[in-house]
Amino acid sequence: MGEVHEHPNWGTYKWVALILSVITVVEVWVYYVPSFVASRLFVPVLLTMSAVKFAIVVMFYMHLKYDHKLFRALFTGPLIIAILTMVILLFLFGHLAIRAG
Amino acid sequence: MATAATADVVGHGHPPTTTGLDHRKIAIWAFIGSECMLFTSLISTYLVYKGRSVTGPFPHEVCNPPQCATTLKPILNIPVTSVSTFVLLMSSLAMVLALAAVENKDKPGWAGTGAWGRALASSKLWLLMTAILGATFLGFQAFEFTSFVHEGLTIRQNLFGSSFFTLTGFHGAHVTVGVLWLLTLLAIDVRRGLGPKDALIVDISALYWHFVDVVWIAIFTLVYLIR
Amino acid sequence: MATAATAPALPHTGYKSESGVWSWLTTVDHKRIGALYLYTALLWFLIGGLEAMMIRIQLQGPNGRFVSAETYNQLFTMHGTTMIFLVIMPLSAAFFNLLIPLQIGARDVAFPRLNAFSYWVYLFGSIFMNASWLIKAAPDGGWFGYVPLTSTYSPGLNIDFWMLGLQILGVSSLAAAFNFITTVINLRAPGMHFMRMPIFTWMAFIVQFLLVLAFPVITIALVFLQFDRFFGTQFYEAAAGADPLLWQHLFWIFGHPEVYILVLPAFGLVSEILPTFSRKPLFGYPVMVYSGILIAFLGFGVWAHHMFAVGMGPIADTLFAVTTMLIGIPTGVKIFNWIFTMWGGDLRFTTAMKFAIGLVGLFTIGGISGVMHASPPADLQQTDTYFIVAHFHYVLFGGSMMGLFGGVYYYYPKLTGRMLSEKLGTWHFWLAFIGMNLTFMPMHWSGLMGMPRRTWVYDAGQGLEVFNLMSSIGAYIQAVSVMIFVWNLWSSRKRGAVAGNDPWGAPTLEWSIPSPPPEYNFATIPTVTSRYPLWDRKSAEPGAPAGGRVPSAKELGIPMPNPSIWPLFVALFMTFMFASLLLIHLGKTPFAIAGIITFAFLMTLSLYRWLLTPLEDEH
Amino acid sequence: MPAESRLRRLVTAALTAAVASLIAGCVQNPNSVFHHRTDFNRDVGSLFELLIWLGTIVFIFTEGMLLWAIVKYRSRPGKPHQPEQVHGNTRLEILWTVIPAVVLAIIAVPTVQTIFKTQGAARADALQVEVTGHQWWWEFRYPQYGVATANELYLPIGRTVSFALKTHDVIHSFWIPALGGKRDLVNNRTNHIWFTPDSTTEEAFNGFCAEYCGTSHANMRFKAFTVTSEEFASWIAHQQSPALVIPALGAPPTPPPANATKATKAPTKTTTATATQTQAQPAPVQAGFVSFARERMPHHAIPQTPLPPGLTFDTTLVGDASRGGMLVATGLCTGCHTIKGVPTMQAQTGPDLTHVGSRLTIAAGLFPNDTRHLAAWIKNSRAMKPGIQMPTMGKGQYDPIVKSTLTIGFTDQQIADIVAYLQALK
Ligand code: HEA
Ligand code: HEA
Ligand code: CUA
Ligand SMILES: [Cu+2]
Repeated sequence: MGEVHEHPNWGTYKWVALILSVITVVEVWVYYVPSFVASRLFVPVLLTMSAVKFAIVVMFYMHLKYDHKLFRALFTGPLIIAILTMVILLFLFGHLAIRAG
Repeated sequence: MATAATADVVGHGHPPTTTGLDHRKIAIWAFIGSECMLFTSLISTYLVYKGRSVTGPFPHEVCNPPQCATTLKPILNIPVTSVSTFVLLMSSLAMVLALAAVENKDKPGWAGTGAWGRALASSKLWLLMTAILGATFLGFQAFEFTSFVHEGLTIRQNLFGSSFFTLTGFHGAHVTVGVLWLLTLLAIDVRRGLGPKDALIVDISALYWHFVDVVWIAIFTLVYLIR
Repeated sequence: MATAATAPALPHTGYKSESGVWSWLTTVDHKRIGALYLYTALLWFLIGGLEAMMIRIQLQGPNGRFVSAETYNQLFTMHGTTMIFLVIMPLSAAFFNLLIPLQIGARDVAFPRLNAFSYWVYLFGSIFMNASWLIKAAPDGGWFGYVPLTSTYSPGLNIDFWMLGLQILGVSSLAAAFNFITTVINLRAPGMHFMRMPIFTWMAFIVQFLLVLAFPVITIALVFLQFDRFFGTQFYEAAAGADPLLWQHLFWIFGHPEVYILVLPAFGLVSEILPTFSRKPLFGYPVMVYSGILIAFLGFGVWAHHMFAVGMGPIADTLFAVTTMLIGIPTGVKIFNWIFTMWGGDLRFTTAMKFAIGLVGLFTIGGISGVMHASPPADLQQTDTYFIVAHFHYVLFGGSMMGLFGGVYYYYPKLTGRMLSEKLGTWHFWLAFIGMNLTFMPMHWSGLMGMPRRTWVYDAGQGLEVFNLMSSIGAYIQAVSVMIFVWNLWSSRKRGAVAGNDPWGAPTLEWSIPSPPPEYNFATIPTVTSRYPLWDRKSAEPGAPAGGRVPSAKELGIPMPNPSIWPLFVALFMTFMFASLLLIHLGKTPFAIAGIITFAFLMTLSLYRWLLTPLEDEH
Repeated sequence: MPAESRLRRLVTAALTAAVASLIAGCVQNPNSVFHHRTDFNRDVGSLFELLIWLGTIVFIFTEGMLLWAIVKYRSRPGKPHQPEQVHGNTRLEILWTVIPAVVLAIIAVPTVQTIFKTQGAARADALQVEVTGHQWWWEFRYPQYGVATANELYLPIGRTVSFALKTHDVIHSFWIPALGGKRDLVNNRTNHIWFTPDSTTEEAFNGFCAEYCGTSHANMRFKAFTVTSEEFASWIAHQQSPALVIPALGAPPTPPPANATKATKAPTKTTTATATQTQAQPAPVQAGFVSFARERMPHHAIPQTPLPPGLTFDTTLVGDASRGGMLVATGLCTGCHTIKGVPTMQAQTGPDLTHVGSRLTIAAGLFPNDTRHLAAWIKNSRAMKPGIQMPTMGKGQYDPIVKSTLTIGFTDQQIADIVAYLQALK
């Protein structure tokens, strides 16, 4: 009983792959820019970039964007709790600025 | 009213599921949700212990005597890991193509009739491709681990070693399971061919595979890039 | 072993055709699996209770010498671990199995064989953990096994049994949780949308998410411990700069949701019992649902209230104090809604009803002392004393156990087709009620008078004698009540009055079918039009007549899953695989590795056999 | 109706009585957390009492409502069996969401205030005490005075004392119910707690380890004495003074023997040789206050742990302090203990014995420090305190950890000598 939903196709997949690769390249590139690594933007920027990668893989490759909304609930609910837990833990261990470590 | 109206006439076959979705797909998503907490615990531990090791080697910092017997350079090998990360990303692309190929088996030429079109339509090709890329990633990891050990970082060496190897090891184990799963599917595909009616089982393995990929995206940033 | 013990206890008039031990080993029927859970858990309850009795004998007077310090530490560790992981959780699981499919109008759970697997893992895991008694190496690190005591400072096998045992049991809980989540989402009868779901199923549904999110965390915490103990990693090695609080945080991130895992099923049962015997619908059904969800969600943000004494600093203390107190609000809503369910009703005090009311009254006491703990400065004087022990027995015994006992009296007829004796039940209730208060109320005093918990002895002349004597006497009274309960279960299985479909005049679907239900549960899947179908059904057709012959699935042509032995084998080999690790500490590492590989192989083999045999015959 | 209201009044009465006795009963008990003897405990106490009273009100209210419903709405013959089918009442439900919220707010405010008050920094001139937890005894150091002692804590009345809490092995928890709430001793961390004792006269208090820490967790107790500042000064001065010294021990330390058997044999030889020549110097005459007066020890502070059956000692044996000193300073004891001024006694594993004679209890508050118990302790400490490191040393004694009977070891006479020496270490 496969459910029917308009599926992304090679066109989308291709672009997604491209974006993922580009972001990855940028991530690694900034890693090698000492001045940027030193700046306080470094961590937030990296986090945002990986968050974007994370999101588009989930939305397009795991086609959560097109699938039954139930699945969205099953995934995002736990994800939120997981992220909150990690943040609180890092706070408790005085790591909130991750670079402090 | 309660038991009066009959949903399906007494007997044959199963009633349709409440949501019309397949059990297994719901289960795998619940499982993935659970995995979020699993990896959260591992990653949090790594981050909590970041910079707490009393002796080297360290991920990003040099370790000088007396803290270490001899001067040890930062141990993480970003170039290599970047490549393996890219490999894993591409494996996800191959995976979605495999799924698309299976879903469209019954529409010959759906992807065009050219060589590329025929390639796109071959589920075997993409399943194999995904498995190979996954295996390549594992190869990189094996290389990384061995070189670390040679440079003096074992799982017993320090907090960094313990938490690093356990975290990436757990991820590696997930990839391994994924590769075996893909090979099983490939075997079935070769034996009797996978068609639209099998789309679901491929879909499920794909979801698992992409999740493992997504976890790596997080690890790559939090463990390798952020200093 | 437990199987053999329990098999004869059950008359399955519904389908005599398949009885006998083999049918129990291979069963995939959620009702039978529920029964297995029930009787196994009750067996462990006797053991856990026996451990409690020995604790109470030792503490009956000052400077007791009934057991040695080492034994005492094993006793309270195993008592706590047993009661939580081998009694309350599986008792709840018994009701999940028995009730969820019946209440949502399904013929079985989503994955029947996975369901069997969960049970067998639980059984083998529990036996494994208790096997430690036989070699006099029972776990002795306390039920939350703080490091470094359990890592660097406990060389023996004791902690290994505990650690591996919990790891195995975790697999069982997780497998079951995925199963029930899918079942509830996907097997509800037509018309039963979420807001028509029986409240027990709702609470069970919520608990499954708590399990799915809480267990991975302790799994990882235990993996670290395993690696430290077996492979020399440094996660909890203070000398390497590790922070023992990591374990505490990871454990309690699991541990606090766990306590709601323990109590929400009982809440669910009570929410079924009270309306039935008040002849009134549950007061504020939607609020009951939302408060359940809220409790579960908040439950993930309060864990550090178990750590107010470790010196987290004022900000963290404040944060967790506030979140903890907030949980009192949704819980309070439940309490008051229960009271108002009875308000204006026509109350019939059956045994089940007595236990349900007992929960409302006693849990409130435990909850209020809980709120007292929630205030860190005050908790500094309470933590790790008997005041805490009092709190959690009021919520665990007064809450969870009371609810589960009520559930047993309420659903035993559905499970076996026979009623439990109300007379014995009444005795059971009053002795348990009096006994538990006599046991746990004085503990508030002994705690505040300076009696730390987990102490093998307390000194004379410190004003603790009276309170401890009271506690011990109370415990003995409880023992009597439990024996009466056991006798009741045993004697009623044959002599109990025949129940019929709906002995209580209850509103929900499970009561529309024969007791015990036929293997297929519902000859025709009902269509649900309201929250209380059987009450709204104005004496329409009464379902299959009680006592009348129930047609078999074959006759009706209903496809049923085939029995399978493979889940049992997978569970067995998995347990052996974990057990092999013990050999490392016996200095036989090669054997350990050999064992792990062999059993991993056998496990995978059985797993493939399981996965490759279709669930049902083609039809 | 009368039935119900009577019932309700009854319950109410019973409960207020219960709560009253809860507080009262505890206040009378000198061990209890309501026996306030510090500013800290008074703050906590007032918060705690607020909690208790509010809790009681909630309790009476809730249970009262429950009982009322049970009694009033029980099924009765005359009564219609089909009650009105009420499904809920939003206004009511909002009501009992708001009321608890208010109650909790009333609790939360003072809670947070007290958190920040009790966890602020201690005043700079506070008395510093370093507490180190060991399985299963307490090490107390007064860094400002260079004093080290064990299991007995002296605190000047009226002066703020600030504890720095560390652990040597596993996690322990420092607790003196009447003086202050717990703080855990956690590896790789130093925790702090401070309070100001405000007893009116000298008092003795019981202390406990409140975090499960292994076999003898129950036996990890200690005593705290609050004394006047003069007495405290004199006590410190005394603690700083070196111990009773035996000249013959000025010699370079004999290396601690490797294992029990050799060790216990060694002294038996040496003593006979040296006993005659050496004469113990009389202990320096003690001016003023050296320890809390035994006779002033309150009943609840005097340990009553029974000796294990079969572990007897003939207290009529007279010991010779100097011979005992030789045994101590050349025997096993050197492996673990410190006695200031004795070169061979510098080990840190066990409690500092420099002034052990002036202590009121031994074995972490488990036994009174008298001849009978001290002798029994030397003879077979492991039988008296499960799991401890200190070995069984009495000849023919059964060692419950090694699980064997000692063929060689101290004779009762030698033990009497050792006891005489230790008791001389005033
Ligand atoms: C069934 C399990 C269960 C449940 C449901 C609870 C419920 C609660 N628990 Fe408990 N708890 C345990 C099991 C449970 N607990 C266990 C096992 C331990 C010990 C672990 C160990 O150390 O071994 C423990 C320990 C524990 C601690 C740590 C104490 C310490 O070690 O120092 C704390 C601290 O805040 C706490 C708080 C609470 C609170 C606030 C609730 C709340 O959920 C209670 C909410 C309920 C009510 C408040 C009553 C009903 C409400 C009303 C009638 C409305 C009006 C009420 C008010 C306005 C107050 N619990
Ligand atoms: C659901 C959980 C649960 C339940 C039901 C109970 C039930 C009981 N508990 Fe337990 N308890 C815990 C959970 C529970 N406990 C936990 C988590 C701890 C903390 C452990 C730790 O600190 O690590 C604890 C700790 C604990 C302590 C503190 C130990 C210490 O800190 O030193 C004490 C002390 O009295 C105690 C007593 C009791 C008693 C008397 C009962 C009674 O209600 C028991 C009633 C049951 C019986 C009396 C059964 C008797 C049966 C027979 C006599 C028949 C026997 C026959 C055969 C076996 C064939 N418990
Ligand atoms: Cu130290 Cu308990
Ligand atoms: Cu909690």
